[in-house]
Amino acid sequence: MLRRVTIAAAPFDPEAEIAAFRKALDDSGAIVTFTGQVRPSNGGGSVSTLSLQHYPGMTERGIEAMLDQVAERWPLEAVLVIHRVGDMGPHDPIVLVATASAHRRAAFEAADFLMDYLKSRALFWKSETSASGKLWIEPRDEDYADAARWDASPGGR
Amino acid sequence: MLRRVTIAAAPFDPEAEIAAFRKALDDSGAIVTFTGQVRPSNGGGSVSTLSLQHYPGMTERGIEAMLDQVAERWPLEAVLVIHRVGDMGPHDPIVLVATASAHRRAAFEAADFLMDYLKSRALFWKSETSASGKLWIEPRDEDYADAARWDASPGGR
Amino acid sequence: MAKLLFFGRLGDLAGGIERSISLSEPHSVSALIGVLEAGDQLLGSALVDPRIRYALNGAIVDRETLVEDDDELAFLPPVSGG
Amino acid sequence: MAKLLFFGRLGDLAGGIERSISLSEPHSVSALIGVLEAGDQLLGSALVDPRIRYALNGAIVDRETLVEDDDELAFLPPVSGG
Repeated sequence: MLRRVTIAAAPFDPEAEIAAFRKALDDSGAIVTFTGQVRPSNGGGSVSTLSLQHYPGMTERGIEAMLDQVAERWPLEAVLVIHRVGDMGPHDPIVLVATASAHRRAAFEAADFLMDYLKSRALFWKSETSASGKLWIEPRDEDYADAARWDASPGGR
Repeated sequence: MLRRVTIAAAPFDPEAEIAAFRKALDDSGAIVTFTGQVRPSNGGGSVSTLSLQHYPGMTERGIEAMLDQVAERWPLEAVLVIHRVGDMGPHDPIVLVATASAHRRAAFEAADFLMDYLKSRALFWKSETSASGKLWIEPRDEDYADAARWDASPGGR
Repeated sequence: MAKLLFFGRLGDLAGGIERSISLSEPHSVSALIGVLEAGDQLLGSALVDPRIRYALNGAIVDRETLVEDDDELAFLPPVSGG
Repeated sequence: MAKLLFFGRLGDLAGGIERSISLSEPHSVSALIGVLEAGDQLLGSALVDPRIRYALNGAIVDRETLVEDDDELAFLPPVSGG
């Protein structure tokens, strides 16, 4: 399984990354991508800055270990993970996950699985700064529940 | 829900379409895309040409009706469906589905649902021409099973 | 003239996707298939395969539905997209 | 010197992400938190929150694990990415 993990301190272009990812494929018929971007308003007031922090080295090793699991569970030709750190504004891309496989089920499930991991288990810490100050964000209950879906069924859903 | 359905008789550029789709978004934090492309070899011999036929008018109405269901089931900001017809060669894009929502579960499920519909229920007919002749393709058992997942649970999975 | 459309492998059997047929009086889909079968038994038997669906002017119908001159009747074999 | 890392909101409490501490002898994580608590009660109580995990030189450890000089100990509050 081709794999690439990038922790990006600067903005990235999701579509350029997806194009390069797709171009490198040989026998895949199915490509799934997830792009997460900063929402202009997150519930209450408008967000001016979203900040992401990671633990250099340990964060990457955690993602790589998760990709080992992905490689065992799904027959993928390639997987890409790009995750921003640092300060971001509205509509800036935060995360890109891309998966490629012969048929679509594996690509969908693996992308879904990786996003659940990145949202609630990978070593990132997120804060929002708005007019009312700085707020550290924790995963929603739904994020924890989503991640737990995969624990019960080692063969996928 | 913003929606666009295109039956494309000529090649299209998935990443350019995804970029335009994403640029038009306002409050979405989650974008899921599925790109299907021609596999160089589909099981046995190498495929030289894949051909897709549709029923102009009725095919589009079927997809639009499916998008009505999608709009009722999931809180999406936008959805895009592009489906090729005509002759395609290896690695040519066949289909692109893109969905955007505030949070990722809706975007993942709606894209998954639409692909199941497009694979096994939308009015397209697919043939492969290789050295051994022309072969009309039918959905795999897995495609029918995938599509049936959604019938049992009106509220999503 | 009624327009007949043969999609997928049915087009190969019918020797083309489109065919016209003059109907002096309304025919049920079944009766119309009977007419086609008289001219081409292989095509006729393909058209009564239980997996074939029939669309009259863009709406799915059953075999008892009447087809009139100026109607468009499409024969839809199992689909496959994506 | 042992290096201490405070991630997320712990960095705000600690007044910075990184701090150094000289350990003349090995301390358990618990004992080290005790030392920090003596200097800053608010930080100390945040560090014993049951949801805080501890990573010693990049591996998750429990509170009984010994930290030596030259080690890197990170305090990891609940994560949130994506």
